[in-house]
Amino acid sequence: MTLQMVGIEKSYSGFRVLRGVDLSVAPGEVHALLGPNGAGKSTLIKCIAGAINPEAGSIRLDDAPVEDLTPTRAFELGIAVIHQHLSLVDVLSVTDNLFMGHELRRGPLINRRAQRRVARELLDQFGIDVPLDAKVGTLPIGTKQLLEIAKAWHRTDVKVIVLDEPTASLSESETQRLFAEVARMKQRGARIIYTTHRLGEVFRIADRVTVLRDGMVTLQEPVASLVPQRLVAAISGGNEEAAGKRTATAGEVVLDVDQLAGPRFGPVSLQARRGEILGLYGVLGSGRTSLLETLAGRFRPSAGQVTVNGTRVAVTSPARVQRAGVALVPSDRQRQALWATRSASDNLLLPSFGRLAAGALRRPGRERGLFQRTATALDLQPPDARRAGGAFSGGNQQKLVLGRWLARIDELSVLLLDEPTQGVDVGARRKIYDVCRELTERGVAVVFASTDADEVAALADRALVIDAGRVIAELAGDEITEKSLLDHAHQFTGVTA
Amino acid sequence: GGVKEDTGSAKSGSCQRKKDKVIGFDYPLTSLAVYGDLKRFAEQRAKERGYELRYTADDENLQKQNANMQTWVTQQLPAIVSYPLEPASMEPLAKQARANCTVFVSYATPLQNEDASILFSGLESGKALGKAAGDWAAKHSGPVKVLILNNRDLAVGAQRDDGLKATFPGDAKNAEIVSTQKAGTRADGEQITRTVLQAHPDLNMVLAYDDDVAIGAQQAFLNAGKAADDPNIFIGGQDGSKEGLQAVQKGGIYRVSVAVRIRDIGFAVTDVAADLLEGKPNKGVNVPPVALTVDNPQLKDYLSDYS
Amino acid sequence: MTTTTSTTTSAASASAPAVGAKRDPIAVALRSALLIGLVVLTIFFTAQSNLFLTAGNLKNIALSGAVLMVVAVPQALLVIMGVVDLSVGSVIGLAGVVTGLLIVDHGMAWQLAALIGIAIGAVAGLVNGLLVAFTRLSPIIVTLGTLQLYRGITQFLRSNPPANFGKGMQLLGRGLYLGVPVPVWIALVVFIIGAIVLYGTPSGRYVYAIGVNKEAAFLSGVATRALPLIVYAATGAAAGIGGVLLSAQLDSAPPGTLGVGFELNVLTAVLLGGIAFSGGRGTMFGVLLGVAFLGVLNNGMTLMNVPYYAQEMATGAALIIGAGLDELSQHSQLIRAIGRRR
Amino acid sequence: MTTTTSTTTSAASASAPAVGAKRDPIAVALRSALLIGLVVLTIFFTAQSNLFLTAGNLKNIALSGAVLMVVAVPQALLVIMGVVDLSVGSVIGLAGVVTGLLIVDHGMAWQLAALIGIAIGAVAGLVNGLLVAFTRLSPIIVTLGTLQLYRGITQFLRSNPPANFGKGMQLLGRGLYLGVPVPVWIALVVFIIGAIVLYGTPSGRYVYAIGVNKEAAFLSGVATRALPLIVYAATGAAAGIGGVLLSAQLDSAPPGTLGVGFELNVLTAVLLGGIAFSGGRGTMFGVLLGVAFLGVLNNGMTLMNVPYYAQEMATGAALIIGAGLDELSQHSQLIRAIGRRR
Ligand SMILES: Nc1ncnc2c1ncn2[C@@H]1O[C@H](COP(=O)(O)OP(=O)(O)OP(=O)(O)O)[C@@H](O)[C@H]1O
Ligand SMILES: Nc1ncnc2c1ncn2[C@@H]1O[C@H](COP(=O)(O)OP(=O)(O)OP(=O)(O)O)[C@@H](O)[C@H]1O
Ligand SMILES: [Mg+2]
Ligand SMILES: [Mg+2]
Repeated sequence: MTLQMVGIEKSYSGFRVLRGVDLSVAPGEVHALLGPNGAGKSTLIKCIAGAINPEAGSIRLDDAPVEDLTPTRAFELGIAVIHQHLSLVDVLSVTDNLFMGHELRRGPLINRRAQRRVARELLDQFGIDVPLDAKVGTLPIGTKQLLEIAKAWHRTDVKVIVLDEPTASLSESETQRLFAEVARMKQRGARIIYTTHRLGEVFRIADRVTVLRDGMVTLQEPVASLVPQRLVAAISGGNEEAAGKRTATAGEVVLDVDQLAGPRFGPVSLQARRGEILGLYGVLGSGRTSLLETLAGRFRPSAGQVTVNGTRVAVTSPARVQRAGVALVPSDRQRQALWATRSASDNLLLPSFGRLAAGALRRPGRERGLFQRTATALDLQPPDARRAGGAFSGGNQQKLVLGRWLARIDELSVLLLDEPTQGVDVGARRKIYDVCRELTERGVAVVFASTDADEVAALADRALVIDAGRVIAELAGDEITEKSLLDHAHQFTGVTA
Repeated sequence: GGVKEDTGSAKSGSCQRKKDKVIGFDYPLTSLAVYGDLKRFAEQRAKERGYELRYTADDENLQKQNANMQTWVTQQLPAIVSYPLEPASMEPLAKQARANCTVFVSYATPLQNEDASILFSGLESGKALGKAAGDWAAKHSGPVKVLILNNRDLAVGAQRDDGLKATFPGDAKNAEIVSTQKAGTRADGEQITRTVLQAHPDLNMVLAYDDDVAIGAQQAFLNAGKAADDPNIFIGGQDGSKEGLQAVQKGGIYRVSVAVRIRDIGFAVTDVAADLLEGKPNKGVNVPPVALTVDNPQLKDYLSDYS
Repeated sequence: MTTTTSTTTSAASASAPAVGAKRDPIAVALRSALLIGLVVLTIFFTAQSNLFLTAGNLKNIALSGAVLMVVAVPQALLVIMGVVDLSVGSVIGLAGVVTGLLIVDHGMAWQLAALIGIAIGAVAGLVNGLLVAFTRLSPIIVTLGTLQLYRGITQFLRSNPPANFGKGMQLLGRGLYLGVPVPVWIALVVFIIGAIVLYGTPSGRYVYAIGVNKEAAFLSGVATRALPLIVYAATGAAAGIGGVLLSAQLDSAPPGTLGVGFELNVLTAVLLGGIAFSGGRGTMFGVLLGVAFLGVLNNGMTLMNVPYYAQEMATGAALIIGAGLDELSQHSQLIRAIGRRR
Repeated sequence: MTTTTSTTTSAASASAPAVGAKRDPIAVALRSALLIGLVVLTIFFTAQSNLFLTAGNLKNIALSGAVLMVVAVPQALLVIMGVVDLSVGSVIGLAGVVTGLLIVDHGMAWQLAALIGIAIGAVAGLVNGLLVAFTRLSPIIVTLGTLQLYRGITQFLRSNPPANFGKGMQLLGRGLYLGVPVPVWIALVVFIIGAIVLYGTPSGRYVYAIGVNKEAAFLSGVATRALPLIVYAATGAAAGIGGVLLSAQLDSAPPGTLGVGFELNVLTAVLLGGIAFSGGRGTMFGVLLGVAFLGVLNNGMTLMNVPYYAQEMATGAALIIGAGLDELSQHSQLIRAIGRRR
């Protein structure tokens, strides 16, 4: 009476992503599926969801073979999947999205009344505070993530629940609520597969762990018998380095933001110094993204001033702000940063092409040189300039986006990063932290926003807690701990941590 | 400096005409109802004389016609009969063709570079329609409200329109042109006439650039509930297409179609080219447009061509 | 806790309705600047010609727009799904000519002939749908191809127009029922069906889902191939109906010209009505507005006897302005505020 | 359009090598099934008519494709950027008629008149660009609007075609330089410029970046408004050149018909050449193939004396097959394997 997968294999254009994976999950078990970026976790999950068909191997549910799976068939079998990349439809309402593909009907028509009733209950269950008729496109990403989860929850006979990095954009309080729901489903005997890059969570909810590397199982054990170090080693392949130390010392102020206000935030005043890493911590929807994106020139501020290196900057467009030495690594990689079908070279060098060109013409030699240097500095895997951006794993995609500004470090004064390690594995995360440190050593001020208190504690030299679009607390040095951040952030939200 | 005129592939004077009995007939308005009949007559005569006819697919498109004619010129067809959508654009091609020893017969409009032409004057056709309409209006006691449906995008349409303007309304003092619109198809004719009928419920004359458009206009009157033989209504078309003539024959509101004898033209397409190929002198033909009304004895002859 | 949440929620929901919730026609009307543009246009033409706002002329406008509406409704669904059918003009021609030649050459009863014509339209649409759904070809190039293919077949079938279809077809084309032309009734029925499909059935939600994010729709279990296929077939059938109606109106079916260029009219009406060519956005009410706008513009200018070149200029300018107005109503705070106030 | 982003497509495109990497022309050729289709077509026509593969006929094909090429090159850049200009046919008409009437009615030197015509084309393109870049209007509806607007203006300027432009224009239209028609030389130059822009300059990278992900391009500092604006103006200028060349070739400029329907030819060539209407994908070599395919098809069928309805059917079918071949070459393992082997 389990979910069993045996010998699953899958290749993409000759590249073997899954090489015979075995996995079984018993009723009432939470099974953590771990592994570095590109290990094949999402691919395996897509096989269970019926989104793709494996080339070899078999899936059995309750001892019955499952063949020719499609998303609809999977749903009928009681397999609920929350995919890593959101499957919500922006222009439709919350209710429409919750029931997409499996509407409650009255004859051929949608039974809207019943749908609204069930939707209301679901939203309350997950504590999602949005109007049922709101268009999903207008909601913050964290809320979308919760909706995505609720969408899989609206039926009672779920036998298998698969969650592919559900907490990547959730804050602590939402994560707790999710875990409570997971525990409830566990009680009911569901088989739960759970993927995450936040290893702490594994010890909070998982019963067993499977680690994938390069499409093969490298570790499969009950959590009880596991120590964190072994887990990290299994995921990173053993070559894990210690976290870098804070080395650079803060210099003069390079970024001076004075009473800046914009969409959904402000007024905000803050300063960032040369060689300093400034962390912005807050709950979902606290306005960090809007603040960073406004600083980067995406929105026009409604009030306030921005001064970079002592000169006032008219925040009118990203190009303008970049000329002043301020650049952004946005939070939504797929939508705001990546050219999935273009080469790694294009992705990495796009802002540099103009500078590398001689007159109007490109200089391929120089481009290759810069690509190689940057790719090496970032440890891009594989360091193939011609590979399409979308074909890289999440962590390496993030390196491409970050590398875009690393390649222009000579002109860079301030680097803004929004959720820099979202969906990024342990190894890549470390690399990104290292690059941030390196940047500070070369005199750049780094400002990053994160929903992960751990991350802020690990990386920031100074931290600002943001709530409702304003700075509500400032912490420095040793004050920055996970606990202090959570305390400050939740003090005003009324949710007990 | 280095740019030279393109005289076609062969040097002038040194070419040799092919011996094949092939005539190219380039007719760009393939969607017109008369095209089928025209082709039939040309084919009939070609069969009698042992010739093969070739056709183009110009899609009423000037550039396509140009490209297709250029292809034929290069191909050195022994003879080409072409209906130029735009006369000036055909001149250089006709010149090249003749330099290539191709017999070039112009259709519908005279060219400078031609061996002969098959003419049925658009101007005269328009004039004849104008005159027939004017005569009817003069005999008509009440006021005559006129809708003109022209199509000046085509050279022949512009000629017909010019002709019409030259003779209409003329002396018919009771005729008033209430609307002039462009219409190229039967559907245009119906739609525009319907709307103008709304503005002028007393509209009682439509003069159309061709029979297709006029048939659309007639349909609009019928759709508006007018009697098929309402004595107060005059619809006139041009071409002498089968449907146009049949409509005239019914003796209803479709009172005139200015016709050229499609049979004569069809025969001429083959005959003029074939004569010239065979060395017989032929200056071409000029088929006169005739305004055919129900009581015109020629109507039956013209119609019999189609049976 | 639960109670407070839901109160705030419902309060908020009143001010930000979602697409699906926009069905209240008056709210939509108030939010639509294009509608205001249409009203202005109507007032202008009424001032220019006292014939404009008469029952007869309105009937005339409705009749002119009827076939456009019939085809625009399923086309709108296609465009919302992110695909398009450019072959509708040729399908109109094909269906009309087939119907006509069955009646005229084969002496078939007009009802049967019309049904066969419509069925052939559906088949033509199905072919489009198969080509689009089961290959990765661009819908534009596929239907540009069939646009020519179907026209060629039509002209191959008959070179002269079949004509004189008899009483039944005449009544179909221009008969009145309760004082309203039959084609207008048909257009109304098609419109209502379209609106029910789009707003009342799960398939309507899938249409949006496919248009916005086909991958997401697929993962949610939506039939991302079958649904476009069905709507293509429906579009073909609608074009078939259009072809039958048009040839009934003309009492003849010219193979070379029936429906030529119609695809552009349909596309114009649909886009003007605020349906995004990139898919995922649009309303049925918008389609209605688009069709009405074009009909009024055309009719008014003919009534005013505007010369054809000026008509072309005005149509072009009106298209851009109309689309601009529609865009405005999607984004302007002002107009949204007016919409909220009621 | 979002259609192409089906599940399977996004999967495949992720693993395909990036477009920019495909620059090696021989590799491109080998990977292109459309090229193979073109070769097959050529062999077929050569077998059918011994005239097909003669210097004179090849010259004809090139001449008939020259203007198409001139306009297709900048149009391809627009389509890769995710926008489009449907007004090119009318801009051709406008520029040709203006040039013609300046020569004929005002006795202007043809060189100056041609320059003014081209400049007017550029202005018309700039207007399109401004409307598209600075409003949120769909490029399709904007340029459908200007398609009519510009045609109306053209017909307002002159109702009868200006004609007989004299020796200079004649040589421009059909004169030979080194045995090759002047318009073909111009098309070649435009093609080379287009290829250099797309592959040799940073702007070429921006063109792709805007087409694939405009938001990401904007955030990375690309001028996401100015660049489309410039390419629109360039497209207008190219259509202006096309208008001048066409009227030179025709030695007349009929206001109602010059360039009518040209936008569809251009779009067909561009899409056939594998440029995705949804933007972000395509090559200059593909444009060349698309133009050549259409030219060969048309010419060969005329040589073979195919009846007009059969030509329409064949063109339609060939379009779909051609697009299918191109699609195949983008995705087929087989063809990729061949490409890799060398
Ligand atoms: N109601 C809204 N309407 C339009 N855009 C919004 C809305 N809410 C958020 N966004 C935008 O969506 C993106 C992501 O939203 P998100 O909630 O992450 O940002 P935020 O509100 O700044 O919260 P956080 O502090 O968690 O980053 C940002 O670009 C933000 O500007
Ligand atoms: N559609 C696809 N086409 C080609 N390659 C793909 C495709 N999807 C995934 N891959 C490749 O398959 C490998 C496994 O990807 P997968 O998304 O399963 O990894 P993952 O373990 O989920 O990584 P992450 O932790 O970043 O989510 C990666 O190398 C990825 O580049
Ligand atoms: Mg994954
Ligand atoms: Mg955020």
